[in-house]
Amino acid sequence: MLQGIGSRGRREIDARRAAPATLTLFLAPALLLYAGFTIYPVIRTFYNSVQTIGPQGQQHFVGFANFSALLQTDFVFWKAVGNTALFTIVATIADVFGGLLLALVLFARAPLAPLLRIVWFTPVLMSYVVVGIIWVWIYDYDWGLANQVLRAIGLGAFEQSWLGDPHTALWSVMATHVWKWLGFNMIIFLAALYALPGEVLGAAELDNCGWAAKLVYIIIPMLRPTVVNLLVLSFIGKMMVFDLIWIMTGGGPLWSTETVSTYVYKRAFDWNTFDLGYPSAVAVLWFIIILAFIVLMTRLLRQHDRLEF
Amino acid sequence: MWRRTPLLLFVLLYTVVSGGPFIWVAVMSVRTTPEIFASPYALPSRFHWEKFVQAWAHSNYSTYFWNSIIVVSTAVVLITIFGAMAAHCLARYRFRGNRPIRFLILSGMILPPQLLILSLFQILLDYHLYNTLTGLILVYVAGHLAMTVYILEGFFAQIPQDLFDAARMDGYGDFEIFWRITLPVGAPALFTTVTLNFIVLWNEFLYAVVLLTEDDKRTLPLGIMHFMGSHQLDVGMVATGLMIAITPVIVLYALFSDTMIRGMTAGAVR
Amino acid sequence: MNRWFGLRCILAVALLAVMAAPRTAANAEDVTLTVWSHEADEDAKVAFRELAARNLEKAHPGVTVKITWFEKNPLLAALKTALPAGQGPDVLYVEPDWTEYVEAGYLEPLDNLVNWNNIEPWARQVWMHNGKTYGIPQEAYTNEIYYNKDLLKKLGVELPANAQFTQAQFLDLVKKARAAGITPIAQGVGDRPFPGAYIVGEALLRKLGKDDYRKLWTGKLSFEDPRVVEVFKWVKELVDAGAYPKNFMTLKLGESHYYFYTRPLALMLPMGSWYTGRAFVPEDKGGQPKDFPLGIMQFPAMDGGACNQCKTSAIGASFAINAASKHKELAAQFLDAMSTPEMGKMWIETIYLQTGIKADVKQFSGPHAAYFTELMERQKGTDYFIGGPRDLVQGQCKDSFAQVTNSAFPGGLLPVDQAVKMMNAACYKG
Amino acid sequence: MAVVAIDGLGKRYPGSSEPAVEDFTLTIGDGEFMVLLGPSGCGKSSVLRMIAGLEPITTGTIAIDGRVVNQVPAKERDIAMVFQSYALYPHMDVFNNLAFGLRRRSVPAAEIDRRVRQAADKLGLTPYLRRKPHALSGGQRQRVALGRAIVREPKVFLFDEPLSNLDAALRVSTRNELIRQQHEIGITTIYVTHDQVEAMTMGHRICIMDKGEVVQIGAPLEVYRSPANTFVARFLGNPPMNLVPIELGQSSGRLGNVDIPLRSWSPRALGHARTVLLGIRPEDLYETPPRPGDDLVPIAMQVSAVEPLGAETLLVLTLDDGTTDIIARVGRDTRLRIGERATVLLDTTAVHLFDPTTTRVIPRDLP
Repeated sequence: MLQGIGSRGRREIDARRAAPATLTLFLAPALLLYAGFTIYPVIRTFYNSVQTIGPQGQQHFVGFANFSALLQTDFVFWKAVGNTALFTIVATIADVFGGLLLALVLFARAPLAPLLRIVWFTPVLMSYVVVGIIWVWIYDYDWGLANQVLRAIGLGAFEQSWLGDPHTALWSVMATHVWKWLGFNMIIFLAALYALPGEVLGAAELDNCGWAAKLVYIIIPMLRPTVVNLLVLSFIGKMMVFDLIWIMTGGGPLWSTETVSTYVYKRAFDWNTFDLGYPSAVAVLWFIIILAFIVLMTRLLRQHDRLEF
Repeated sequence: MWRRTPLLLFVLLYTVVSGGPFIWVAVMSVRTTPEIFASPYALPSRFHWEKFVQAWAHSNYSTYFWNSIIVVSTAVVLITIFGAMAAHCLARYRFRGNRPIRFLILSGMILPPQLLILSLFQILLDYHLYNTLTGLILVYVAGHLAMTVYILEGFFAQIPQDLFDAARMDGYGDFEIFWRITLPVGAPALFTTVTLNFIVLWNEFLYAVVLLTEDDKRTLPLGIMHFMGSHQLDVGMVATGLMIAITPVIVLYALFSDTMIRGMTAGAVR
Repeated sequence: MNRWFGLRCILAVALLAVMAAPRTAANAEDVTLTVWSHEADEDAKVAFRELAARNLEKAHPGVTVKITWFEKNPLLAALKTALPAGQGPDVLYVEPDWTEYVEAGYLEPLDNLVNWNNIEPWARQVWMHNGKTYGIPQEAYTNEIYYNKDLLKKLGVELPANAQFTQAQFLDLVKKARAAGITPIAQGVGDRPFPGAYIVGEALLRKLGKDDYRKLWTGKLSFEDPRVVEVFKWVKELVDAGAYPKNFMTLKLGESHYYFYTRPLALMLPMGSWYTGRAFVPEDKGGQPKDFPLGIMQFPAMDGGACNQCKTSAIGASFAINAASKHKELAAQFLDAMSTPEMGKMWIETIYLQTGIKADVKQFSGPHAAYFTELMERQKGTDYFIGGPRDLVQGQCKDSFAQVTNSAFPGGLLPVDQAVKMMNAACYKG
Repeated sequence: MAVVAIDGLGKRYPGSSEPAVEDFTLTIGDGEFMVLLGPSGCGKSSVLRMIAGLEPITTGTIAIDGRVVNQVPAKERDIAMVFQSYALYPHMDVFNNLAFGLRRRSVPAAEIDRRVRQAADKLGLTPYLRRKPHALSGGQRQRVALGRAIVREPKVFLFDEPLSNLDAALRVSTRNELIRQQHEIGITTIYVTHDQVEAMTMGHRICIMDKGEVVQIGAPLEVYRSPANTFVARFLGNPPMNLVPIELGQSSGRLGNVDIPLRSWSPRALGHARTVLLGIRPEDLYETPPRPGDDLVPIAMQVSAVEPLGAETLLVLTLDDGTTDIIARVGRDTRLRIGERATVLLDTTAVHLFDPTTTRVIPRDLP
């Protein structure tokens, strides 16, 4: 697998090639761990997905029965797919561009920027468990901060049972998730902004370029790689959203916040069954959907934007 | 000056929104649960510092804390080194198998961990690593390698080839180049992954609960769960536990955020 | 790096060093019996089980009983991964609706292992599957409606002698309370898949009678049965009359207790009689105020109800032995140590809750004696249905029970016909 | 100190049909400053990287001091290279950038210190030894890159367009600095550039490359004066040599309506060609006769542009056919204006002739 082209001597001379032994040494620790603790479990999961696993681990091959049940009759799964897609797309965009906005505010020499950099980052440091609890209180109908503020500023008509109403629950959880991760994106963007060559911004100044124009024509294009990569990271993070939803709504009300991850967990641990086959099938199908999506995206974008923090 | 008013308003508003909940938790950590329930947003009438002592002494918090330090720091160090090695190799060398290996590692990013845990558990048993900190560390490392390799590989690929050529001509071999060029020049990306991995692992819960069953081996997030019972939600103690868990992270961040940002930018390759 | 960098590093290391105090090393023992138990947060139950453990250790030198305390969800996650791999503790906490553990063969039949003379036969019955008993019941409870006597008086309503309102009276009571600005029923489903179903569940039991009630939850009776629809319609009237608080969907179990007895106060709280686990703790731990006028009433009688004296009684916390355990005999002795009459008495006296252990409660005394007396009073003439709906429903039906019957329907999100249709789709197999 | 002998060197990248370098043969003498000159993509950098040991060699050999180094890894060739991007280690200060290459070669610490300080002193870098590269100006970075090569005291210096990232003024001063340094140290140097001024001013010899092949090797002025083909003719010199097709007559060629005598070429040299390319450098066209003599031919043309450069003025003149432009470099005090008709004098002794099909020069064969 690690064969280079040509003789041993040639390889040492080529700056972009290395001896198989060198490559192996570089890759081995990561690959071994990865093989043992990720690939192997994945294979077991794929294998599980075509089985029904009964009492004491007796397995029955069921072929694609799990999958056809999933595709044909499991309305919760499809609801979960829809919710996850909505959550992923909206929250990712809000997260990345919100983070950019915050970074720009700090970059524009807002007062107390060093302090704000810490304060604005605190949500990132809190665990989901605590964030979840706090925000359930904030969204509480009676004494939650959200409704109290609305009432205080005379918008009492807009008060909501934020997490209790299927129309607002997903959006409310989404807002909390974005709130938690904005600070992270902000820091990455801030570093990228500071890394921008000063001359470029200076030149724009000379061209009598306004802030908005500078942003649209200079800063954003130069931050493109950072934007793209934060979008990817964010996308993957949101796609697997679990903890926060599990704590805040448990997927309810009426499956309006059910995501694929919560559904998998529910089917694996919360149903009266030890059958791992079905939840494995859910996970496998989901994996395939995402993989197809990502391959499609790469085909569409076809560019080599890579990380530059 | 008036032009800046909207900016200042925004800054003020977002500061309240982002820092408010943390301040709220901090305040609750020195109030008792009945006080909190009676008036959730009030300031403490009396500071109940003894709650910290109680959490620390009675609830095994010192053990949890120590375990968390061991597990998280070991895992983060291993993830960073192994991840950087693999990323360096994938970004720097052309070889057959480069793309498949990259694809293999990166596709690991999109696996839901809720499911992997079932087979992981059985595998840990096979390896006799169940209910050990070592097992948890290895699972953490494997679980976060993909994302780390992804971030680092992207960054390393941006380091100009000339730097490596120069080092090669200066007489350095592959491993020395990795150690003396890639790692220091890649520091900004390493900062990013270390921060991200540290935060995520410090709060990790699902693997910890399933893979560790002895109280003496539990980590901090499980300790906090201690106060979040099914019947009694001891809000005050949850807040206290959270403050114990979060304070070191915030202090570290406050001490180093400056260095971190400077590191991220100063080392950047132009 | 500036010149403060070194100082910062020293500060950082010092901080970690101070916080990471040295931990104590565990010593080696001859035999260690491992126990995984839920209810880590209930001091009285923790004390109860730890006492049993210490008693066993005293009786068997060289034996150590190590109880690991979990919350429920973590416990489930740990068990569901450990047991299929032939691992897990020697003794585990179980509840009767966890039938999958029995079916999968992970639990050791206890019939010849433990001393059944100390256990109530009806409670043992709950754990019987195909003639074998798999769990030893510890906690027993009945479904009750707790109410605030002062508030009831304030509304000018008198509790009937049998402590049971009729269907119409109950609806009227809800309307009166709402009109007086009092929340009628403090209930929330923020963290539990069952509290929202108390009213509708008990109403169905009384309306249908025990047999049809069982059929309903096991998929043999349609939810479109007119009696079922009638009950749903009545509950919908309650909901529309504002029976539940506005934050019903997110209110957590603990918070609903607090809502009921401290702030902002509510008229009623339907709850299992394990209500005490939360309420009878010191007030500064979130317990019920000392002089709270707590009363207990029966769930309302249904018009044309087949069994208005019926009531759900169920077994909660139970313990079982892992079939893969290497110390089954010892494990059984630990189960026995928790089930002596003395321990049964201690259970009632310290936890104020019924138990499956045979215990003499006639000489019962203590700070909450009056409460327990009233609880016993409400059991007179009762026809028990053993087990709650969640012990009976399976799979998709269980999920729909949590989402529809427990949450969306009492939360006012669904009309009767839709709720019935959704439940039928998920549960009815006929 | 070394002789670098390159013999029949070839390079073909996988997946590419055209070879990047083909049959490249060149010997660089001990202490010689050799410039590889050519447009981008001509293969000069590939040659340099093959010498450095950063690229495998497809065919041919490279020998340093008689030892074939084809299979010797870069780190053992004892060659230092200055990169176009400088490739300074961004995380090390200037001192460590300079010392990095020595540490690996187990030079004693005191010796490292001495050599680094000496080099820094020579290059005026002493005040910046503790600075990181990002805090240096472009010129300073360039000098660090140079210093890094100098302290190594290697057998061979390689330069890969080291001045192309500098602004014009700095480029001139750094160029002079480089010439001085190389002269002092006297290490064999191979210098790659696409800038003909650098090539002309710096190299002892220039090797001009085009499309992977050597076109001409020689001392700068020699190459300038007698280009081997039209490519060299146009590549060297600014503005480049004028190339005009002319009809051949009897020992003369017709340019517009003027006969240019071609006495230095025998009919045999011109062969059967009817048309050849006449090459004349702009500085060989005069407004006023520089000397008496009959070898200046007047040509009358339309002035279509005047570009005063200060020291001199460039005239763009158009032949009467209306399509052919000829550039002349005349004195700064010319009074010619656009649209006027001017007569310039062509120095027939400075004329080159090229074969239009092969582009090769047609050498003079008569005295």
